[in-house]
Amino acid sequence: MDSVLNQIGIENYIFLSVALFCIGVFGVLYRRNAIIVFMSIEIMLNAVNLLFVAFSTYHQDAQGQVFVFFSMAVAAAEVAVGLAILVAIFRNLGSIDVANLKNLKG
Amino acid sequence: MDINLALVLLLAPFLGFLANIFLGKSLGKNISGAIGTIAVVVSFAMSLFFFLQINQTGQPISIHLFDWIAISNFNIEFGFLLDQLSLLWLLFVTGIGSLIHLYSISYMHDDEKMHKFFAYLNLFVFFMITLVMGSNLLIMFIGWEGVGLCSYLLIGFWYKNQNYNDAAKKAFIMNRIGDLGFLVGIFIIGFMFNTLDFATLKATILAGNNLDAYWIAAAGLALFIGASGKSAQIPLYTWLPDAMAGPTPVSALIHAATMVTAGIFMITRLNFLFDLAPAIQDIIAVIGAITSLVAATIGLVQNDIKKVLAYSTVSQLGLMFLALGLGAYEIAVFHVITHAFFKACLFLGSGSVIHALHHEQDMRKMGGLRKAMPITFITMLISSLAISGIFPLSGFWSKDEILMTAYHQSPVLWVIGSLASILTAFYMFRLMYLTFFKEFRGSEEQKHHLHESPALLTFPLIVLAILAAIGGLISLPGHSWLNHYLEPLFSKAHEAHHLGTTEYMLMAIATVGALLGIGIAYAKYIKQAQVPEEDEKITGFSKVLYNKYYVDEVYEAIIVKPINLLSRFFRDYIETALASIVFGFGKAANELSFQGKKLQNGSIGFYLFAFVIGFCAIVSYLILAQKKF
Amino acid sequence: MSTVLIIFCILAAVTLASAFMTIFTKNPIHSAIYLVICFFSIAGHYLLFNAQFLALVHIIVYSGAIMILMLFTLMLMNLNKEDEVHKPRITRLGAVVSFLLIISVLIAIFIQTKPIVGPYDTTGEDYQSIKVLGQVLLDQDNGFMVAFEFASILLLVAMIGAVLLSKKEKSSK
Amino acid sequence: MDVSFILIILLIGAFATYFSGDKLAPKVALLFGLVSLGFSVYLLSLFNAGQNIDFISAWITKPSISFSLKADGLSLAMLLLNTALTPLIIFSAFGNEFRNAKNFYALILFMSFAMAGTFLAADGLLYYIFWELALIPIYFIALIWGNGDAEERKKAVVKFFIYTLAGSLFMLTAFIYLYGKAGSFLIEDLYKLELSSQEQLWIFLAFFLAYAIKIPIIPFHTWQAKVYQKAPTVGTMLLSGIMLKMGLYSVIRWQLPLAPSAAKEYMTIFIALGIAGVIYGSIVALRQKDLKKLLAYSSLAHVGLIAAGTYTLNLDGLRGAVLQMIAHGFVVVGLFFVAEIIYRRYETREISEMGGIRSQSPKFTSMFMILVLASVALPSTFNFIGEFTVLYSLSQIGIIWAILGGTTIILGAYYMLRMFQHVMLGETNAKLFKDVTTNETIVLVSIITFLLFFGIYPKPITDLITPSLENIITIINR
Repeated sequence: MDSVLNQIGIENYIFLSVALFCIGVFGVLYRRNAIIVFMSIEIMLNAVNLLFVAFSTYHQDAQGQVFVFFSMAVAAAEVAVGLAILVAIFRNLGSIDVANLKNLKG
Repeated sequence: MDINLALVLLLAPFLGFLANIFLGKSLGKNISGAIGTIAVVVSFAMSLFFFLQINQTGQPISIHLFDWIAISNFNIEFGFLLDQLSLLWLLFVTGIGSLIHLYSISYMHDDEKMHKFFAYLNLFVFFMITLVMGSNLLIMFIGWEGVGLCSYLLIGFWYKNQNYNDAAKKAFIMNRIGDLGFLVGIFIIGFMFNTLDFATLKATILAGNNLDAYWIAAAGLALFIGASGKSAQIPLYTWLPDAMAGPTPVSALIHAATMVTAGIFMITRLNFLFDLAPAIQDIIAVIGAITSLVAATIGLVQNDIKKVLAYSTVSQLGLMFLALGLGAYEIAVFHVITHAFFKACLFLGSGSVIHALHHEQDMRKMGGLRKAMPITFITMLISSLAISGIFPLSGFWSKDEILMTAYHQSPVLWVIGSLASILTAFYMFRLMYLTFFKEFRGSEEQKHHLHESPALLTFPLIVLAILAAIGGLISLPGHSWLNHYLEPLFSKAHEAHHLGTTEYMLMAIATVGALLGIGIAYAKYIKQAQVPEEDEKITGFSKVLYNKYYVDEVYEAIIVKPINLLSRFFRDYIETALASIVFGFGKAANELSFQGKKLQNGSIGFYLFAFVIGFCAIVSYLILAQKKF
Repeated sequence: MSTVLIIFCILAAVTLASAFMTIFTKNPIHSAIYLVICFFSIAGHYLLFNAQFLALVHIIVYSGAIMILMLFTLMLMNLNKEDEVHKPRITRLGAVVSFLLIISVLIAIFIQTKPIVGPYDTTGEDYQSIKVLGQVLLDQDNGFMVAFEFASILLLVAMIGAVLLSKKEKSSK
Repeated sequence: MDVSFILIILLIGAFATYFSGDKLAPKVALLFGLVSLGFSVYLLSLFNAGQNIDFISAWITKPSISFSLKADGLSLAMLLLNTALTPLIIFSAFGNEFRNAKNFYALILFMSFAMAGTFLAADGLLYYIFWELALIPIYFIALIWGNGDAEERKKAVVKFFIYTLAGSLFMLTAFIYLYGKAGSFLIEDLYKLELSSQEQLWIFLAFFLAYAIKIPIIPFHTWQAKVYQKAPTVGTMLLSGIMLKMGLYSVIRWQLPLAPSAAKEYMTIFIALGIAGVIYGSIVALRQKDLKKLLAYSSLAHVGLIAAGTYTLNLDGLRGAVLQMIAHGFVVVGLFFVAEIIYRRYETREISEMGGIRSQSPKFTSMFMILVLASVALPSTFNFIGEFTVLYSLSQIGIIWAILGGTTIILGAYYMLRMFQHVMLGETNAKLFKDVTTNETIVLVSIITFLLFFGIYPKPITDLITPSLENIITIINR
């Protein structure tokens, strides 16, 4: 079977991941809604996952894909806990605006 | 055998000290006094033994105990040397010491801490013996500082009076100024000759290799500063009159007869060194002469009987230094000995008077004691005649020798010395007249209690008076046993004076001068029956004299005050400044952190932004630096 | 231009556009829906690589589990309104600046490393079937068995944590 | 048998004291102090018999750090100073009551442990660890059991802690640099390094900063007086009696041999700093109102002289410095104890509130007097030997140094006697002053006996330290 990479090229995947990742970063910085921030983080994670899979194919090695599984597991855990925290914050503060979370102030 | 006896000689007073300090209180006053006295008498006996031995053999005994201090290129031994000079000194230190101990038994009998007194006196004798017997400069220095310590302890014996304590402190510190000089001298000698041992030093110097005149002069000067501290020469003399705060036997023993002669001892010990530094010798002679005159002038107007004697001591010490400076070491030694006799006698006599008057020392409140205290009177009279230089008492011979030597070398010094001795005659007889003649001027109660002192007090007086009278026999001009005895010590043989017309003339002048001084005193205090005025009424130059030329005040103003001011300045300002520099670092760190704290504004967005920027910065740096990662 | 490339281009465009819309839509619910689209397109990429199993898992986990979680949270908080206040201009500027910076830096990195793009020769060996993946993942000797076990523990812990955190505190304050 | 046993004994002692409870703690601590003293004397006899008592064991391989303890004459002398003073200091505290006595005494032993380690360590990093370790107990001792206003005390103690720690950091940097050059922290390897004069200068300065703060040499002394004043007397004794000597010892052991050419080149500057400390300390001491502060400044003056002695780089200077370190260690412990005795009775350290004690307490007066005299280096006390040798070595560098340094003889006598006069003499004080108790007498008498005996016969100590100092001189002149 012919590899897709012969037709698409690994560079394209790299640029795609970079673009996706930067959109994630931008979202984290730009939005104040904590849930959107979360979504941005998910986008960043997926950008990396995508790259993993691309390189897995490139090297013809399953390990890259296996790693994506772990990454997903972690992401799932992260989202579960993170959202729980958000709920807790929302209960306490009545909002999930990250601009209001200034307890880190020294 | 010799070693053991020498150790007995050295340690007997120390054992006396230990016994008195630890057991004295429980033993009772008489026993404690007896222990103290016997300890010194034992030393005296040993000194006599060695003296007779060495007088026959002429062989110095040197004792080496163990190595004491190791210096890189030589060792300093803990050793002792018994030669002609040290034995002579030992004889009169322990001899006069015994008499004064005896005297103290009675004199201090009413003091509750008599055992302490004897302990200190014994300790003093111990250190004095160490000083004299030391075989090198550093052992001598142990004794040197030790006697200073005892002097401190004894001047401040009545420690409840802070003035006495001040006097004691002053004595110690002034002595220490001299001691620094001494130490510096030791250092110079040490690195010039690689030894501090007297015998080796003498051999090295006489061999005459590599002698740098400049450094020898420096060593001489430093040592002379040391000597002038201990022997109360200008400019370090002011402690001695203050030291009269101590009990009278102490003044007699330490501040007249023995300790203050340590400087003369040291210079005589190192005569071979000083012979090589003529410039320093000149300085010594000039300082000695000036001290002798200045002290004598101050003595003229003092009203405290002990102060008069104290200035007299300073003056006489000046004469001895004059002799040293002229290179006439044996004459200085001669005067030391005769001076020890008559000055000890005078002090003890004044002690007897003070004792009779219940601690009254002001001569204006004395008078007419002649009849009440005949023995004291006669012995003091003999001593006064001796110190004034009346033929044929001991002072005549020794003082005359000094003046004669001075005349041959420098008429100016001779004039100064003669003037000082005329003044001596005057103030001594002023003292005698005010104390013993005319009517008693004290209170009725004192008059009622006037009595001759007990035998324990008068016995030492009599002995000393006899010695003061005949002491001159040891060195009569032309036939001097002393010169012969001391000869092995000196590098340069001293030519004896021919007894020609000049010499007889000089003797006559001296005698006439002394008689003149006595005559003026007689005219003033017997004929005109003057009594010195109250303190406030003293005016003019005599006020300057009475206040000792304001030297103490000058020292206070130019040394003590500035140091204290400096101390306050350092304490209040420099310390704070230094501390605030250190604190400044802390403050700077604090300030930085305060500013830095503002970055931590708690906004997550800002943190992320900073994170992104930081990440980019690092990566850009790596890219720009062409690093592979 | 082969079919595959065209498919890739379309997929990439969808991915980027939906990701972009996720961030720029005011309504959080819309954001979530755009995100789902984004995830599906990424699954499409996976399929393009012939990684079917992964694509399936991806859809289940992301589009299924995670998105549902988010939507539930949104609804719980009743946030489906466009009431978000805009950030101050300086922050938005910062966001843009960092976006540009990081994109340029990342691209610079890839350019700098000069990847050697050789021919992608395929040996025809099976490396991404479920069987192979299962072996790599669960092989006892040189697989990721231990990590796999840990991942399960992690999930367990996360679950407990989430329950604990979102539980109503009864005796606080 | 080797030197590590000393450390083990002291460490076990610290723990045993901690677990023995408040009642027993002082006795247990004293017991362990005495055992360590006995053991170090035994080690000394082994050393003199020519046995090897070094302890070397690998510790960390990367970076290569070994647990290497070596004892030559110098180390042993300092170790003995430490183990001799520790029981004395512990015993001197028997007259006081302390909260949490077990912690207090355990900390003393722990500090003694750390200081012993500093004196013995032959590996740069090990040495550094012990050096810093010694700082921790004294910090707590001064902070918790100190006296005076708590806030002010905290300020002084924290300042001291940070100050010394900051200084030591430079030393650590120097060590790391040296490690980079030599690939080992072992002292022999470091001695073998051939550094350029530029490198030596920097290393010398880095060490100097650490030591100058610890010793302290002016102008790095500002922590001293306050901490001495605020710390409990036991802490002050530990600081001034032993800890200062750590700095001086380290100058001889580490600084000079590691950067000899820098030491030679800038010798006069450092001698001048030492001498300046002598004069400055003495002058400031003249007008102190607090007894402990006065003693602190006197200590500054004395260690200034010792430091000047070490920087002369000749055998006399080093030997005199070591002798004077030991002598000063004893005398300063004695003097601070005297201050404590007075404080126990009068509850004050203000000199102006004392006076007239002598007539009530003859024994105390005599012992105090002897200590004062030893402190002003009267010949026949041990201090004289050290001071004389140091001054002699200074005179070989230049007679003017000896004269300037010698002013300590005059100024020292001035402030000490002045203090003695105002504290002890004068009209009998209205407040009752009980003469010394047996415990207090034992402490003071042992100190005095030591000072007087070695003042007359210093040969054992001189013989002990001389070979190792000669060795160091050879290394310096390599």
